Amino acid sequence: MNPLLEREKGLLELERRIEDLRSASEGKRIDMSAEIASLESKYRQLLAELFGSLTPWEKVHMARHPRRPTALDYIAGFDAFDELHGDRMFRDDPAIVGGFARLGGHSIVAIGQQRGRDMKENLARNFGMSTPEGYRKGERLAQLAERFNLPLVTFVDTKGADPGILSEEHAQSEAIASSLEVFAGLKVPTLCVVIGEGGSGGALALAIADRVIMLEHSVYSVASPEGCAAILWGDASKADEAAAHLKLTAADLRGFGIADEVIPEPLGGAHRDPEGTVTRVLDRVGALLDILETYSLRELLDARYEKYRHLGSWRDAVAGSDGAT
Amino acid sequence: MNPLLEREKGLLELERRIEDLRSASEGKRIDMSAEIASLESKYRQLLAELFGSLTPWEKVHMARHPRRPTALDYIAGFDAFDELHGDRMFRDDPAIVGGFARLGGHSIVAIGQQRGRDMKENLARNFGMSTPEGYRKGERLAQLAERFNLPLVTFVDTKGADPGILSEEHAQSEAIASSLEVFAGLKVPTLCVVIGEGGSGGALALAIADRVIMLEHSVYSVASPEGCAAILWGDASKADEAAAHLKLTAADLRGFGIADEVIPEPLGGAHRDPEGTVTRVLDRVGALLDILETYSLRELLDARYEKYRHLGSWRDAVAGSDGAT
Amino acid sequence: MPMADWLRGGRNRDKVRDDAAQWVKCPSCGEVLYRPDLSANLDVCARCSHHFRMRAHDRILSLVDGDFEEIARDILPADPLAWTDKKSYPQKLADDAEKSGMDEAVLCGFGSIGGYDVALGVMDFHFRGGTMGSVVGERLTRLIEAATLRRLPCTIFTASGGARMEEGMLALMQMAKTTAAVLRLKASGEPFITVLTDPTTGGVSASFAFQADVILAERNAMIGFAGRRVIEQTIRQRLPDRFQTAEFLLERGHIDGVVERANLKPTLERILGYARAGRERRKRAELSA
Amino acid sequence: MPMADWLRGGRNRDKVRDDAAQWVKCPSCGEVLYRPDLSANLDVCARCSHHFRMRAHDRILSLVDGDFEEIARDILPADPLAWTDKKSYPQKLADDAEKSGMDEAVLCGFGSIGGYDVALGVMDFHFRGGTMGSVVGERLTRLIEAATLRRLPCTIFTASGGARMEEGMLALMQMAKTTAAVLRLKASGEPFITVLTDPTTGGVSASFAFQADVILAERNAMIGFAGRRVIEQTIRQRLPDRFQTAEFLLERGHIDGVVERANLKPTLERILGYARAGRERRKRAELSA
Ligand SMILES: [Zn+2]
Ligand SMILES: [Zn+2]
Repeated sequence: MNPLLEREKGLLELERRIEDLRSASEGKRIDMSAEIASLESKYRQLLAELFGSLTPWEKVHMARHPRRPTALDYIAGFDAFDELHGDRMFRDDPAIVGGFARLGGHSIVAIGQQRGRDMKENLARNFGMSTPEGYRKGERLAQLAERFNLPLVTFVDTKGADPGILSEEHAQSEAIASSLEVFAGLKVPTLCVVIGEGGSGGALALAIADRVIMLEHSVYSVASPEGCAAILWGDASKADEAAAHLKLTAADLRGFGIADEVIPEPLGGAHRDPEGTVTRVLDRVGALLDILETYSLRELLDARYEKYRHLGSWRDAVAGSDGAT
Repeated sequence: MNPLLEREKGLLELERRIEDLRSASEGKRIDMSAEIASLESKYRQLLAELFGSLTPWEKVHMARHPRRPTALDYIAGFDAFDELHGDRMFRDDPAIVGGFARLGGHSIVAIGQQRGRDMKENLARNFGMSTPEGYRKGERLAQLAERFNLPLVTFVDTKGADPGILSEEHAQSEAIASSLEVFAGLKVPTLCVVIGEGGSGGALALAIADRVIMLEHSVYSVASPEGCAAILWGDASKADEAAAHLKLTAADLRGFGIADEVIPEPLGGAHRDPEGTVTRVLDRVGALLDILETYSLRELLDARYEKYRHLGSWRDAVAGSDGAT
Repeated sequence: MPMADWLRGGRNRDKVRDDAAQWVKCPSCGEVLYRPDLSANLDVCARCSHHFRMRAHDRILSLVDGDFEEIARDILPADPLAWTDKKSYPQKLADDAEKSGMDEAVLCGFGSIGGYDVALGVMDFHFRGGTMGSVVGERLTRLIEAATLRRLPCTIFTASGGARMEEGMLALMQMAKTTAAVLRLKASGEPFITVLTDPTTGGVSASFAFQADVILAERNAMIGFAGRRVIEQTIRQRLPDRFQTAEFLLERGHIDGVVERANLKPTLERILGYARAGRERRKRAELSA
Repeated sequence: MPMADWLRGGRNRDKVRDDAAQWVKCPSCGEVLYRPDLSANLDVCARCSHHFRMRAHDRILSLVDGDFEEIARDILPADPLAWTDKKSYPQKLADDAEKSGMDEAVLCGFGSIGGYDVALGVMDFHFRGGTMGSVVGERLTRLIEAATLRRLPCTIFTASGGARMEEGMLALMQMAKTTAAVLRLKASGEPFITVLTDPTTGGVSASFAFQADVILAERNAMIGFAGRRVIEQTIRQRLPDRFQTAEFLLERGHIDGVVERANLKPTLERILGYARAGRERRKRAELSA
């Protein structure tokens, strides 16, 4: 279970008491405003204590919080959405959703990695872990954006690509590799929002974009902390340590130049104000689309190339200088 | 069983007797040349009687003859062949073979529909009936020809696309439709040889080409005669009648402008002289590649479009004239 | 062509139908339906939502805003193979024309849907089972070429038993011909949308039906390459009822969506809206270049 | 760089190996092999044909005709995350350099194979398990870009445990960087060929390894996205031995062919020959246009 749920119990208890007092004072016309104010102040204090500064590992849990808004929650915030399905060959992977959408004056194609909002949906959507069919569906929808000449917006939220037997048999490597190619060369503006967990190549498959934005408590990592700990130290329980090493927070990613900007979340996380978070994200998406539309396609493609071209860090033994980033 | 095999029994018997006489006369130095000549004359006479004029239904059997040269027999005649495999996703369909090849001065990509040369191979190759994975493999190899900027040569020999449950589940329609698109637009010279049976959309998937040549006794049909009889008359046993109706012989196809030329076969069919037939076909393929190489890509693509654009037959009620072909 | 004149073509056909019973039994739920009510409900059973096969004229009337500019209507079938079995091919054509009020298995033209100009082709299963011969191929090719020229999106409603046997290989070649035209449409940047209706099989499903950018299907439509009977004969067992239905294909990822007939027009309008937005982006880019 | 100088780099590395035992046991058949014999046989067991993991220098020497013009050799690893666990990342790098004679997990440069000029990148599992960090990504990107500029086909031998943890997201981004470069190579019309050697997984298999026009694999190489152990933990059962082998992938249609190491050079030469033929066709077309 997500450890943040335990930590939130005190908050929920306070919320309930405030709510009780409110309804009591309303119904009986007794003035309880002082008591309410006091509890509210306590609540804010507790919130700040609990969530004022999160460790990287706590951020991972925040990114995985079961009540955190998912791709479909953001998609529901669009002015219109017409879902499209399938890879045209084998399956309609429910871990990837997508379709045409409208956001203010922009008609776009949207693609999201969709985990479940409860256990049943998690099972149906394979916890947001795509099979090759899912990546091929995403690739097809990205190409559809190009065919319709519409910008592409993706929402990234996955622990990683599905590590099952069937996925290997259906060429998971090829599916991701091919998706990277399509996204790197797509002849329309592209924008990626990391809304939860950006897990490794399975996230990157939908995340090469002209602009990458991250929610404050989302994470984006070369491997899951558990996976990294298992690989390096043969001990997945050292995930907290790995999380600290991996530099996977939105602030880290902004520092590397991988994320172009970070969107703040309410204290305690996006799920404390889902509607507000969705609105804030979509407003920013709209504004960034406005900006991207001022560039020519040539400018976009050149800038996209240059952006990824310079990511990395190395020493140049001859020049004696350090490499990019 | 193929009824031609029955008919060939008398021929085989004569062949054996001629061979016996030959070895007898060689070994014992007795002159049997008169007897041999007489038998040979009888043989030629019988051959002409049996195969001098074939009905369309007999041609279908000739096209399906178990000893008729298959795609791999032609491919073996190339100066080099480097086989490539797979659709990059699911399977390496053995009903489609292909790879790089050299033929004289030409480096090419070759793709063939491969049925079995015996029951075991027939089972392994699904009697030459491709699954969607096979068409996707063919499509990939065609695109590889474009990537390497090499002409493409295909050998068509299939009863039709595989009609199984899995093929439907894996989107047989989409696989063929997509293959047609790729072949219609391929930016290299393309050449198709119908070497046996060209069955319906399953054949067409590899048969859109700048030049289509047919072996004299190959057939190419909108549906198998059995299928046509079943569809129209609910009785597959009337296949002979359907074959006569369908206009499926090489000569018919030449008449329609669908086949550009017809390569003669030895009396009695290609399998009476497989090496000679392969040589004749490949010589012609080489010569046609020489010709295709004199055109610019623009000319090729325009001509390819025009060729298929004008296939069909209709009345124009206003113009009062008949349509093309 | 003004819609009024064009409708008259429809009315002639209706007269043919007037002689038939005004009541029709739903093959799905058994409800007996009054034909005018059924027509008013887009040929959908009011009780169980069974989608009857729709006639091309009715389909077009249900979709386009005003006039429909029919093209290629003078392209009529010939008899290239001089085909005769129980009947001659020309006789089969004449009989179907009489029964269906169609002169071939497709109607093609230009109209607007919810204000969006579009090239529209509609196949009709009532004429020769919607089979594709030279006329279907030629009319659709002219439609697709005209869409390319006029820079309009193209939408085709499919309904087909496959290639038309009586035109032999010339029928098969219509797959190649339409494919070549689709390729040029796509190269021009115009979207291509198909709506697969019951049934869509064989040479039509294996060519333009599955070459579209967006592929929708009507609920419960039977869609596949090989016919159900062919497969059953091959595997010697009965297939499940859902096999090859639109819903089955959706799960398998073959199509973008399954749509109730009542939602088809608004769905198409929204997709054409996205297409127009994309075109406007292109125009802006061309202007600023 | 002249081959003689370059070999000296190799010899230094050999000295490191001199200290080790001159005998090595085949992990497949148990045969004890004399190292110089094993090297002469391209690191293939003479008894059972087991393919030992080959060092990048040896691979290049086994392929190129004469000189090898190494590029990007001055690009060396940094420590962007200031990573330390049991050891610091710089210490891990130094230790691996000492053991392997490599300064990073890939060698890149230009040479000719059977007379065909080619851009050649060779990964080496002996340095950090062939993991891809910034240097692997940067060197390969420079190679691919240079191939595009010089209009040469590009061949990459992969051997990788995936992305390098100690460089975090900067390592993951090398997948995007190399992809972008591959895309430009392809747009220029130059062929891209990969040879997957044991093992090829994770971020390397899911990027350039599977983006090639022609993908070959060495016999019995382990190739996959997820590691075998990860999958076994997920499904809680042992996988069959053949799972994720080159032969398994061939059956599944993922790769073009499986090649014995002894046949690799002639196979590559033939493919480069086809590439040259295609290039000559292009030149002729450009001349006559
Ligand atoms: Zn009903
Ligand atoms: Zn051994």
